[in-house]
Amino acid sequence: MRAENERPVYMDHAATTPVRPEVFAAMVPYFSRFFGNPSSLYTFARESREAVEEARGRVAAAIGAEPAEIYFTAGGTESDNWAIKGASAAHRRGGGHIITSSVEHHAVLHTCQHLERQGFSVTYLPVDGYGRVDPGAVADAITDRTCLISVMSANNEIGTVQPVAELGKIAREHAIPFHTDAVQAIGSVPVDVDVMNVDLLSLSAHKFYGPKGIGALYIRNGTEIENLIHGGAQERKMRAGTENLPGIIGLGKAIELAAADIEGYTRRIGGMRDRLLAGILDAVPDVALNGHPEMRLANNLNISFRYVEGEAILLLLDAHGICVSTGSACSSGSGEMSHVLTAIGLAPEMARGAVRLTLGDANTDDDIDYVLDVLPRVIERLRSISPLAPPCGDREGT
Amino acid sequence: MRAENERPVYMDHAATTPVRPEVFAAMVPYFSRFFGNPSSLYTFARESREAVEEARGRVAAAIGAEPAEIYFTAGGTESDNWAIKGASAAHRRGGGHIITSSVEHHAVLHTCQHLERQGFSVTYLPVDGYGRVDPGAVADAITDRTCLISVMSANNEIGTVQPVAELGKIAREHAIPFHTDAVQAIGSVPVDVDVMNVDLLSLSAHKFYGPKGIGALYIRNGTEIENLIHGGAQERKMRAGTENLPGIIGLGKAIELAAADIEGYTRRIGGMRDRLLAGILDAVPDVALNGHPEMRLANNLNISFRYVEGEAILLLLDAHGICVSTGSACSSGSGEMSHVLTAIGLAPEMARGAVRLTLGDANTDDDIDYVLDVLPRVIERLRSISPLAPPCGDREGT
Amino acid sequence: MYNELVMDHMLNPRNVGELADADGAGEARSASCGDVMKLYLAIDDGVITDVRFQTYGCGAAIASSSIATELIRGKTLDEAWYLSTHDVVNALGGLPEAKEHCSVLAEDAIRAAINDYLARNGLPARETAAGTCSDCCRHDDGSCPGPEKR
Amino acid sequence: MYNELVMDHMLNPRNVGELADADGAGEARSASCGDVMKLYLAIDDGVITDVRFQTYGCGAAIASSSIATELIRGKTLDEAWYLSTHDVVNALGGLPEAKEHCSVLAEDAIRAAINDYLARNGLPARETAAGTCSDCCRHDDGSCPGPEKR
Ligand SMILES: Cc1ncc(COP(=O)(O)O)c(C=O)c1O
Ligand SMILES: Cc1ncc(COP(=O)(O)O)c(C=O)c1O
Repeated sequence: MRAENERPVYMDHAATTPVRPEVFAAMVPYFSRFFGNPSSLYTFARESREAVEEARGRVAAAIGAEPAEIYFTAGGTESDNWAIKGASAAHRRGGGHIITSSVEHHAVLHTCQHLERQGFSVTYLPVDGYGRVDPGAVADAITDRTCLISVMSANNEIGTVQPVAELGKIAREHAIPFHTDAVQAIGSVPVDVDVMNVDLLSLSAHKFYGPKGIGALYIRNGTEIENLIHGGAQERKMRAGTENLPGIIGLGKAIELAAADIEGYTRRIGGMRDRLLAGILDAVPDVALNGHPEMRLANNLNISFRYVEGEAILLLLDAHGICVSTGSACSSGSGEMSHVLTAIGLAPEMARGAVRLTLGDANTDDDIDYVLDVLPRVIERLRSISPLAPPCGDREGT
Repeated sequence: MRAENERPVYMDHAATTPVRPEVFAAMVPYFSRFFGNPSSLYTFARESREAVEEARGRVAAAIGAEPAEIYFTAGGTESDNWAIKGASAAHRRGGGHIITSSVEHHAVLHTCQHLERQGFSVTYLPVDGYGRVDPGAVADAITDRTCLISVMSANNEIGTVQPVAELGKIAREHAIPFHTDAVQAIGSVPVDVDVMNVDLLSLSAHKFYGPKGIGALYIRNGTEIENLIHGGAQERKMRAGTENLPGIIGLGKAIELAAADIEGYTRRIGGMRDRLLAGILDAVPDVALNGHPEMRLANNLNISFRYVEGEAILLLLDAHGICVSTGSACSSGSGEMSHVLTAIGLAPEMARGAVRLTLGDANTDDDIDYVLDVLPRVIERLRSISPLAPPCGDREGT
Repeated sequence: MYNELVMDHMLNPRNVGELADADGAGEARSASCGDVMKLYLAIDDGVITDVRFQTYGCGAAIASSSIATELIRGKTLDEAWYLSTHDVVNALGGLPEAKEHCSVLAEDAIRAAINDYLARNGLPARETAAGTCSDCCRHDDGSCPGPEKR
Repeated sequence: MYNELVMDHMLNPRNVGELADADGAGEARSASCGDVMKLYLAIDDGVITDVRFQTYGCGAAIASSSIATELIRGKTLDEAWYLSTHDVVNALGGLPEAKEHCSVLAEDAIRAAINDYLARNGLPARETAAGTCSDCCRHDDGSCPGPEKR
């Protein structure tokens, strides 16, 4: 076992990432030195104002938008809430109908459920065994009351990338605003609001080595949307509240870095990821990869280990200093089964044995070796306790 | 005139404050080192989780609450929105009626106006010439449909402190939830949720030398409130979104420091403030102090200069490196007249000549001397351009 | 999220395995989350002299199983029967609220194994029907009256 | 928020004061925000030879007043009459949108001063009624047709 004081092997980059040193360095001056309120008129606040606009430009550039289409929020969740509540209220026709998928993040799903209680109806589209939404199903679900379509760019649990451009095209043909939760996609897949045909796009800095507590909502020019947070005139009267200055600077820097190196990053991370997967498949019997074999985020592995339970795996790996998650970090500890794994049709015993390993900057080839050493032993150990696992000799592959 | 490279004389602490060095130092480890998602189960995230709970404890201790009654938000505006929308929805009786004051921050006023569009009725209580709400008027305004009373602890423009404890007592007698926006009060006046009889209290870190983009809502145990932001299970399922870890740590540290030294701070700042006021009254004719002479925040001066316009004063002071504001920072640049100065009955020409100077840590006795040197000359200069000002010889006091 | 004792029982569960010549064996399944526990008892003169278990489930389920085996070893069948989930949770020094239901598994498995022993010996099964502690706790309504009030 | 030229005119306004022996003087008030401008013209043979102003108002109002006096000095009365708020804003290199209305003040004061001059000389006043640029711009609907279309 590794020494207590060694750094953990962090394989939960989909939950959150460390702030990159360059990003942190860019933020530092704005806490105590150039701390002026960007809305203030004096020259001292000009530094703040200009830095905010520069960051806005960086976010816009990273996703192919205009700076005036970027609005800063407190994170992916607020962006999702704003997009869905704000656009569906502004575009409501009759009772109001929203189309989304059954594999969305809770920030989307719980918001939709809230709107159901307010009188909206919501179609939660099924997905195939890989977690993909069928564009044909979206087209079929559209009614003349449909006021918003929201489908994520890439899934946070199983990494499946959705055919967003196709979905957006259908939405556009029906003149229905289209939102995508791109929180997991930024930095891992090219994101361009025009190519993707999206009108609204959510992103969150801490998923791509920026700070926590800051995100943005892209709102295409001309897309009607009601405010979510009322108050002062910040963000062109669309999102009230004193600007999170260092956060905004950090978001701008982080997205610039992330967008500049998608290819290099995914090659690096994807290479390690592939070796990790091959090693696990090789060493551990009775496992299955969840999600799409190719159309998935380069950093994501979601693997079901039959006969054992995910949380138990997580805890034993943690005892070896390895950080992974079961399902999304948010639902950890709730004991509920992942709605995503259920949606892709996983049998309960496979869904419960799922573990997510998401790689990133923090990882090295040594980490892969280390996990490939520890993980098979952990699974073996838990299976030896499990009443479901066949006795050793009977198992496939051993 | 001062040299270009000298630091500005910052007298706009009500708009925002610099992060204190101790606060920044407390935050630093949580950006890139202990960056774990507090909702994650592994040991590495325990540091995050414990730090969040420690910060929650500090916020609670500073306002006499239980840690379980503190919920972190993205700032004062979100807290105000949540308190008002969430509590009035949960307590709605019939059409729903809200009582607030006419001098609230826009985060409260615009939220109430939004609720009016949703079918609520709102009573905006008048204030006296000092900006104080009459507790009797609150009692009279209560109907059997009243579902929330919201009155700020201290005003951001004129610094007037409200009789919150009395108002809260009335609300309690009628079993109506009572919210106070204490964004300007924390650190300047003692805040205790039991003494003040409040059920909901908003605060924002960047007003007391903490970081921007983080705040909290105190929700008294048993107070019903609907969620504002839907999604993951963070903050005991009450406020979704990955926790703003460094922000939370910074808020905890800042409020601890602020609450520990209210007396020393207000003595220090109040002393400078009083000298500044006396000096201005002495040197400049035709001026008036807005707000209450005693029941005001120790850092606040709001002064009307007859015959000249506030923005012009602001710009000329800025040219001398002095940062002040007209009305609240948020409405700066909008050209609208301050609703607060209108509510206290100021004649338009006096309201338009108002300038807010708010002192804080950044200020020294030298700053006071400097402003007392520059400000009278700036006023004299603008009056010499003004068609309203009587020729020099005719003016009172000269 | 778990305390050290729970983690210790999770990482180093006691009494894991099967008893080839068990005097009683029982299995419990949680309908809600799919946890499974198998329990094997060696019984001599109404006293549990040895015990083994196998559990499929989360950390709380494994730790509850492990500590439950420690709690009933050396106990009479009567004492073991009335071991409640509260006893298990208390012995572990507490479980997160969302995880408390996992400890019901051990209680159920113990009762199943005891009834298996009784059946093997031609004795009537004990009642585990509604109204017992096991049930009220499974329903998480916090209304467990404790054994003395049953 | 203001550009450097605006700031310069704000901090160092040109042609401030009164003309004791003005040939025409006019005052304009903004109903919406209370700004006041007084303008004094010296006119020789239909040409503005000297000009002074006093303004009560925000930075944009003072800067607009200042640059407007520069723009009309040496101009004929006709040219000065048709100086639009657009010309003033353009000459300043732009104003924040919320502040554009402040420049209307200068246009109004110029017209008032010219009409005062005409009245003093027994000439009929020019029309400033609805439909002129001054009005459409004051109403902020962006529909100003420009002088050539009037
Ligand atoms: C796909 C997706 N959407 C939304 C969110 C919410 O973002 P945040 O936690 O920054 O509010 C997350 C992550 O938590 C996510 O993975
Ligand atoms: C009294 C008052 N309430 C609410 C706010 C809003 O706080 P924030 O800007 O942190 O959202 C402010 C300051 O802007 C304020 O002064």
